[in-house]
Amino acid sequence: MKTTIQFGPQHPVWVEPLRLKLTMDGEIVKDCELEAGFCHRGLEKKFEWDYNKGAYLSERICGICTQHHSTCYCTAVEGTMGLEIPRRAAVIRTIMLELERLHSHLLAIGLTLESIGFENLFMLCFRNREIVLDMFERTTGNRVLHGINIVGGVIRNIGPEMAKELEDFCDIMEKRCLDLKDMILKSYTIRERMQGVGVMSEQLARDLCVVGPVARGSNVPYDIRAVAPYVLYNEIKVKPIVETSGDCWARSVVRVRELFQSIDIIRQCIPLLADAGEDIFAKSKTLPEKEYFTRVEAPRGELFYYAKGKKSKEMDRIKVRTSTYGNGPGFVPLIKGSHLADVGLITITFDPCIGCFDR
Amino acid sequence: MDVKTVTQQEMQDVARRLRAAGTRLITIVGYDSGDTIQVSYFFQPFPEGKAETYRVVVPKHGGNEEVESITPIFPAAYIAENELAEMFGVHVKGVPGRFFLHESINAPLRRKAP
Amino acid sequence: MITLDDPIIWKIAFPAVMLILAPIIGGLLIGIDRKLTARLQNRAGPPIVQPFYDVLKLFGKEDKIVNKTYLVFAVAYLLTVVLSTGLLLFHYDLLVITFMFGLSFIFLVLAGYSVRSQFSYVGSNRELLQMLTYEPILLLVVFLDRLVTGSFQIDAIWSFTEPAKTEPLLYTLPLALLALFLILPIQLRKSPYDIAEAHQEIAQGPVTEYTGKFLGLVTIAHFYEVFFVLWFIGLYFVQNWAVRIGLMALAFLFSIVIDNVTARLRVDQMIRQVYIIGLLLIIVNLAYILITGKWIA
Amino acid sequence: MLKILANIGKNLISKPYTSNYPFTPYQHFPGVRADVTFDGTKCILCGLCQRSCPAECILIHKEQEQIEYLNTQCIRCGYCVRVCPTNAISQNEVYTKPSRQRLTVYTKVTNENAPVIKKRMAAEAAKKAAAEKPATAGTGPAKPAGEKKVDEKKTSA
Repeated sequence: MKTTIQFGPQHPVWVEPLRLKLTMDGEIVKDCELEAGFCHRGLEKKFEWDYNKGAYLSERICGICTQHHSTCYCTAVEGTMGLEIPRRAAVIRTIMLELERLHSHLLAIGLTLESIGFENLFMLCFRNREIVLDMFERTTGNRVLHGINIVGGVIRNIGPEMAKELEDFCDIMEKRCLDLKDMILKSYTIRERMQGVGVMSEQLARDLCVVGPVARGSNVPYDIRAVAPYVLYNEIKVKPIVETSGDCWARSVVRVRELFQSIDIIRQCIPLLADAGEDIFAKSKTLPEKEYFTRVEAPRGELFYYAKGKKSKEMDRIKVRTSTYGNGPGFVPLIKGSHLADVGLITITFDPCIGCFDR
Repeated sequence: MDVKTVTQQEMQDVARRLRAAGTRLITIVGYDSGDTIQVSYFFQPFPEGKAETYRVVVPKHGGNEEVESITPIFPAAYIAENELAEMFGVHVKGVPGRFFLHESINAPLRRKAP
Repeated sequence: MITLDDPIIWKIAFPAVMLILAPIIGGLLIGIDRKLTARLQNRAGPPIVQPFYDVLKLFGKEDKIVNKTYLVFAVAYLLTVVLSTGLLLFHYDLLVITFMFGLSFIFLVLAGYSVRSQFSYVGSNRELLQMLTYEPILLLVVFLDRLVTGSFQIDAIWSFTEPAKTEPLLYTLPLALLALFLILPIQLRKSPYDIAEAHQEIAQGPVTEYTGKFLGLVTIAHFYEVFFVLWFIGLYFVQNWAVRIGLMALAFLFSIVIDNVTARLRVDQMIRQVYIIGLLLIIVNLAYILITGKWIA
Repeated sequence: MLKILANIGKNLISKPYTSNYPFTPYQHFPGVRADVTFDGTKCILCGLCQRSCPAECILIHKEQEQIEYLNTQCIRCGYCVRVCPTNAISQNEVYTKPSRQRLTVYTKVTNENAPVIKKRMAAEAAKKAAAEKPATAGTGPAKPAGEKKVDEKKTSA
């Protein structure tokens, strides 16, 4: 019996709308078709705007990696006008980026566990994530959309007291992440469900140019922090975390291991705050008719902004290429031939962000 | 940011050469400058190297512009080429040209010729 | 004058009262389950009577009727579950009870097939596979009961050797009880074997299209199911009420804890695990009965 | 598996992490960026905040000399606080409760240094002077200097 299943646009496993049209043979998926664009908001057109407002607009592209989006946008615009941001601003941006990677990865791990019906660890992940959000509220004043990046620097300083708090936070977080890692890596049922499921071979990963933990789970050590360093990653060397097997398990383990990498980077950044100057903001210049592009390693992978200015306050063209945009073509070959029970799991280990995908 | 401007035929050769060298495609960016449509291809050499940019300039003539597809060479270009086609109303050979937008919306980023 | 020792109390009055109380007990158990699960996940959780609030709310809702067959199957599902619970309480034939309980699952499966919803179809397929998984184990357990009691009648569990003091089933069939514990998550629809109602994969499985009153009926049927399954496990120690209720509570807690420490498995993994472990347990138990000569032909 | 069992045991005896939300409200940390308030005595009605607001939630009415702030449309980015030349805008730590109506806050500007008001006062003074010469006084009364009034515009369902 052949049936066609419309997996989405509304489906419990994804919060956001994406449609997979699955042709089934019993429990096995024979064919798969990807359809996107359910939340296309025309943001690239809207970006032809006052460049100062663009930083706030770019945060709204995605609710999870807001800091990465606005940092990437600001770096691109600063690049067109040849602006150098103060060192303190760069350190603060780096700390925020890594904090955000922490909370995004915890979210992704939690959702992965939820998609295989493990509600208990899902709750644990979200509880740990809550601590990171509290930290955000203390440092930036907002929980999710931080709004501290503007073209030329940041608007909130991290003082010595806050730096102390951040250090304490790192200790607590590391302990909790170690617990979480133990629980995930040693659970029999999670291994049973995730190992050998949705294998993306190294060749396929190179062909489709997938990014982020998806690529690193398939033995492709592609990390923008190492390949093309931005803000402070020239000083803080990052070694890409790589797993070889390429299945759902590998992708999740990459995320679990990157939690510790992020905590480590935050710890390295905090002492740099002490001897960075007090300046956190450089006055922006006029926008020349130039083009520039920047890339940032967002939690889901490489994030790309292309900016082109014209001789006015408004931007001429902004192109946003998000990480799910790069990973999107990877869904189809992996889902073909898998079980229906694994479709949600495979897609959620890509950590899809449809808001990013459609823009 | 240094850009090498090439013709469409040269672009195919460039893409083949880069593919053989193991280069990654970052994305394809379209830009409407009024009388031309500029298509920029961004590549990242892997495992290390500086990003390269190639640009194809397509003169506008009333919505019948044709761009050669590099999807057969780089499978990763599929979504980007579809988006290029639907956003700028150009015809990219070999891709359906609809991915994000509904059929009723036509080339929102295309500008009027000055 | 009817005294407590009068058989009429234990044969008619008590089962009748229990049959009326069954949905209330089942609902309370589900409420406790939700509260306890929430506490295990460090949440506050809903009040214990929340399942009743849910059902009351469902009965006040508007129905969206997909087709009439679907509704008939919902009622049939409820009735068969009530019937099997009643048969169990009134000490009927164990084999008939097992098949009647299986029949209720069949009605649920048919309900899933009767609507044109893909998730319902897949859910029904999985429900059927789950039934094929747990039904052989359950039947074999019933056969083992028959072997040691000499009859399929539930009454025989009390009185199979008339003059001597009866021996609890737990002493002769401990591994069969473990096999029942193994299929417990399937019957209670809990992780790791809640495959048919995996809402992350196929919405709600066969009951996806139910709304309003009929979803309420299905929920009430689930209350009965919980009661039935636990009562069935209680048969393993009927001699002492304290031990009997303790056994039921153990099974209940076991299902909750297992629900919280495991992920959901796939259908093929479920079939493999349940068949291999369940059959092994039953064969070992059978060998034990045969060797010790506890069996009655 | 054992680690998870230990964890759920620990969870069982510890206090629940979740709170009974509407009854025990969430306590924000100090320094949170919430609603924006306008100081009518400092504002000079330059309109810079209106032009720089990304959410377009500030409307400056120069004729009525008041600021219209669409509370429910505001994204609390704090950019207006940065751009204001006279520090008339401040961001407090209290969030508006969710509501079914659109909340609009009007602030009356009473700063006499504002160019618009200066011009009006000058015109009024000239008019008064012109009126006083031929006949008795009696021009338009001074506008009510209401500091701030909250108006709830009800959206029709």
